[in-house]
Amino acid sequence: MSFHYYPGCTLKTKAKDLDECARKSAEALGVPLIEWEEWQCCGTVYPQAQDEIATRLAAIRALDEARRNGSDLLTICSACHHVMKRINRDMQTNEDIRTKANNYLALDTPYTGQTRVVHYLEMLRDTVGFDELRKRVLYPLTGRRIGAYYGCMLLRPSKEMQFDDPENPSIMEDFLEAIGAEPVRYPYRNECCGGYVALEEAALVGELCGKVLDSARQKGAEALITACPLCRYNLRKNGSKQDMPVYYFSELLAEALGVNRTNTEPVRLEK
Amino acid sequence: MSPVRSEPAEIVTEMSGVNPRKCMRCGKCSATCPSFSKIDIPPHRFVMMVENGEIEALLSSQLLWKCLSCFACVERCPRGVEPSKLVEAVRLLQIRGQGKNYRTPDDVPQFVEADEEIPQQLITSTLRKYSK
Amino acid sequence: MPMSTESQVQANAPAKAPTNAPANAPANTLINTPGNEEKDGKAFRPLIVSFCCNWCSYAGADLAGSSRLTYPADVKIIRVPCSCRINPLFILRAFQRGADGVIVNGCHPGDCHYSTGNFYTRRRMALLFSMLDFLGIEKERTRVEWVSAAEGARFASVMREFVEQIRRLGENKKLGDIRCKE
Amino acid sequence: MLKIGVFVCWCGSNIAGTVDVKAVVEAVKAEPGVVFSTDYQYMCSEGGQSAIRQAIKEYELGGVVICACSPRMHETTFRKAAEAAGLNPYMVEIANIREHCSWIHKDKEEATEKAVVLCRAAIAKLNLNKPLFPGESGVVKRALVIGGGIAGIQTALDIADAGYEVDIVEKSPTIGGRMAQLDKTFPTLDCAACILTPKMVEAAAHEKIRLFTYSEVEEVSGYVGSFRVKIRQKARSVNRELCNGCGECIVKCPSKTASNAFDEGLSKRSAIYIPFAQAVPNLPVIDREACLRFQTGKCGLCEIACSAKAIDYEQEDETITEEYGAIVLATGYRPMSLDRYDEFQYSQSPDVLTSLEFERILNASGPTGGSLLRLSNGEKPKSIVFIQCVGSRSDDGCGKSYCSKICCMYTAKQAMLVKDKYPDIDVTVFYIDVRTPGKNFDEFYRRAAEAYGVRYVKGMVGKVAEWKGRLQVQAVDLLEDKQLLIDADMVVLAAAIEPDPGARKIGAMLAVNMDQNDFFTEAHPKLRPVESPTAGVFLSGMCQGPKDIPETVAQAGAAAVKVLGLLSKDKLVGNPCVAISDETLCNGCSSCEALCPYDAITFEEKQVMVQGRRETRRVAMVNETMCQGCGACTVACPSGAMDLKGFTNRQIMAEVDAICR
Repeated sequence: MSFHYYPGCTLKTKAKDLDECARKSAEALGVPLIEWEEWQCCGTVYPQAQDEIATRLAAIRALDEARRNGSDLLTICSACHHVMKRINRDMQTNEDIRTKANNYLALDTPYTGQTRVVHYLEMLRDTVGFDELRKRVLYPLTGRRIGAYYGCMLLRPSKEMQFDDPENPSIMEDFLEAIGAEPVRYPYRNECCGGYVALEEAALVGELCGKVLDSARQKGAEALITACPLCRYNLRKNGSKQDMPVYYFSELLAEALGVNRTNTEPVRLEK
Repeated sequence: MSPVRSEPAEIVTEMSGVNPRKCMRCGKCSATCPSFSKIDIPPHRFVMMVENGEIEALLSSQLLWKCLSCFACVERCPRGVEPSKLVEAVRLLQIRGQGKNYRTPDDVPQFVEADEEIPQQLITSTLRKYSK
Repeated sequence: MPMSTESQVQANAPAKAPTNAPANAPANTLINTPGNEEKDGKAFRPLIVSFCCNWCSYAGADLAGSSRLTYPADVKIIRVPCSCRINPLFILRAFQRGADGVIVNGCHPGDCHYSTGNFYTRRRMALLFSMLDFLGIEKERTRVEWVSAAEGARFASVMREFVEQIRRLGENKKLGDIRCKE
Repeated sequence: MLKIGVFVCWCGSNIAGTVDVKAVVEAVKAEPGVVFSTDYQYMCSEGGQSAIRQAIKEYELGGVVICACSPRMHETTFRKAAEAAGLNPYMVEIANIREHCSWIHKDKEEATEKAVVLCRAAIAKLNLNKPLFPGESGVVKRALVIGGGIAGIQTALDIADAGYEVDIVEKSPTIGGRMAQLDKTFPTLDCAACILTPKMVEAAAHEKIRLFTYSEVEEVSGYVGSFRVKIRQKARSVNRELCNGCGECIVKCPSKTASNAFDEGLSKRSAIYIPFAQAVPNLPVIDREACLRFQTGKCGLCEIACSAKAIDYEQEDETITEEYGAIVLATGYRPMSLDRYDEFQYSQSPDVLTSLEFERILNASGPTGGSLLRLSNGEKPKSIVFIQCVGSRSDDGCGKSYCSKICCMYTAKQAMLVKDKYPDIDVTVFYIDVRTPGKNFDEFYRRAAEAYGVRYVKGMVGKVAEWKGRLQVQAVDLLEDKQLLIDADMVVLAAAIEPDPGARKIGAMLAVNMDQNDFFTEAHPKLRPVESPTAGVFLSGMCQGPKDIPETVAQAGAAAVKVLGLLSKDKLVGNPCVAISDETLCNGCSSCEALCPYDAITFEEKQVMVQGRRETRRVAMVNETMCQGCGACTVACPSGAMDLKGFTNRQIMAEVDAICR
């Protein structure tokens, strides 16, 4: 089964690691990712107002393209996933938005939310299977105590995202276990890093990230993983004092599968 | 939309699709809000003020620019009120006005110069949230 | 409401959008509503027969009353012990005698006072409604709704909505038997 | 032609305010059969009823139409009035011009017009009415109570004290229910066990009461006055005749890791166990899931330990069938699962507890022996936070829409108990509203705040997080518009209550409806609060709605009174509105027999006169005691032979015609 791969803006620039590791790993796992040449930025934030139509269109184009190819849309970036999933749901359930968006796009067949939006982690869990993944791991991250940082976008609002338990998620922990690491659960893993307010309120973001990092450290994490470039930026920027490296989950996946470097020796990611 | 201009409070509830009357004043949104220390009007009061039609006062609220859209209030509200949608609607009401953008593309260079590690996502979301 | 979902789904399915339609055109605008024109200076008032089972919907209607929840006076209620007492012939008779809409109300599936009565109703009415088109009568003139004894508000809103639906459809001219007219 | 009288009620201004009653009286005078029509201020009053009686005699009426409130309200009243004047009570028809007309319409002209139509429909139907004569059936002088909590125990005791036999079916191994788990009770701080256990013992010792513990109702058939109930007594693996309750088996049992439900899973118990010290009956039970003997075949220590030779691994479930005249549902409640409220870290921190779990911690027989300790580290807490309304008053898709009613009071109680024993512990209660309607309730809550120094903060908690070995509670103070961060050692969540999930199956067996929250519905929310819509089935306790112990006990008594009223009768008058088959039309197809939910229809070979010729035919026969009058068969009958008395095809058609005139 192939996926219609939607990388999103940041994965092609500042978050190349997230993208490359994810692709190489997918290849190693035998999951073909087909990237649409003409994808556009999803808009990074979900337009919550019902009368915002134009800001939804880029996402709908990508969703429609996936439908044409008859495949599921695969996302990695938390923000992209959030936007795609919710706009897709709007197209399924909000008649007003659906009608207006379709009127505007004038597609051959109106788009009514037929595409399934799948996050890379969901693909690992449901298509590959964590048990299968465990078997494919060549360089398990044995002994590494790693905390998963979910942030907001993947989980909330849970009624729409349907990703995991919004208050006690486990998919990333299960993933960490599958690649041999020791997952560290800590209570602030689903609290906000400060997001886009980083430019306005550096102090607030520092405070919020500090709490996340401190909470993870208290529970014994030596590193964090995340799926969101913005979360990672915020955590890294405010985490230098904390001595807590923050990786993309795909980096660790690639490491475990042995596809991140040309040589086959596992490389300890530097702290 | 009808040609007759509705009351601002009506516009806000229509845009957001939120019924502020469902609020039972438990304050869980304010209890959970990560930006609480930086805002003048806490989310529960914001919802009440929409219900009371006090939109004018909300247009100048700091909450419009400090809300993180983290959806913690949406997720945890026991009444399904979705306060963040009301905040977004009022924010749009403000920035849709001429010359009311909080940030513009002209601000971008200064951000990028300050820190070249800034991910695209951050700039795009800032502009999406703060300008029209 | 298994009965009505089918027709609702159809109504909600986005028609192929005309490409020149303005982006802000209201969705699903109803064009040509024949019943809406005023007759003799008076707006069309439909005649609606509402069958209610004694245990749930009739009690629900009572609760709507004691809660003072209004719905149009066009609705006239007939009490039956169970919705499964409603012979499809009663419904046809009503249309024949000039009713513009007939609504059948029963307990929620699984909550029937007689355990299984409303399941029979559901099947019987599905058959009847599928035949109505054949008889030349819009099947939107009929409906099955489940209203419990605790759902006074729901009873009133279902009635309001149904009356509105029949108002839009206009007068039932198809099956009205002229011999039945005074 | 039937002579009909029409009586239009004003109901004070309830009807007369919106309906022109005089106009209705005039409008129906020309209807077929109407010989008399009048109006009256309150038809249901003695004056109104006597007016009906008088008119029946004076005008030799054969039937009356009362235009008044819902027949669910006063049909019986008017039928009795008519009967007193010598009329068959089923010659009364009600036109509901209050609930279905005057109360929902505002325009007087419109409402009057509708009232006339409704009245006409009733007249049209009445013209086709036939006098009906209900059958009679006997009453089995024994009641069944399903559920052995305080509600079930009290109902059973009240019935038994009046001299009737009662059986209690309880699914767990002991009676006592939730109340047995409690430490103290509000607002008096009585010890729950001290007031409950005497009642448990009394029930067990009562000569009129039989206990079926560790038992479940499996099947119910029959009807009011004679229900047949199949009860499955699950195998305890302990012979109840031989066991002397010494407890030696429990001491010797090597499997001690099963979750102890009595302690809400906070402690472990052995595979063979007695739920708690005062359990009734004081009889152990083997949990076969946990027992090594049953799981591996290799044990038998309890058998060796038992000097009474009471252990019986071969014991099997037993099924008993018993007859009852009345059934009381007392199936109780449980706290709802808080899986969906993990912002409070309930499933992630051992120091976050539900109130019922906390009750066990406070209890001397609980997992900590009554010492207030943190389950994470066994230390004494310095600060405890209570959060009210967790899952109650919700509209978020995972909680309950209702107020659970008891939480405000038990939270005040628990806060007070903590402060009473350990004044140095900081106790904070987060509330949205404090709801204390009840005798001495608000005083109790104020005492917690004033005399004991419990800190009440109006506002909700947004997040609880483990922080440096303690719990950080992030909350809001709504009166100060402040966000608070409180370091706590324990957090207690007042979880919403919900009806016991087993109630659904039992409700379905008895055709008792549940509301959208799975509470059983009453026959009337105000006037028949302890009767279910099914005749002969009554409601007691939490299964009907949230209530505290005094209310439960009061309702239990009320349910018992209703049962006694039923059991004291020798004969029950049935419902004459039952199906009837016209044997000359019946073609013997059996369509009706197949769908009758009560097996009330049978077929017989019978000599039938058809067009003057005698023929033997297979025809449907209706058992009038078993038929409940739903009418499903009437529609299924292809030849139109089946009809329903009181709601005949012609009567309903006449109503349709009258409305569509």
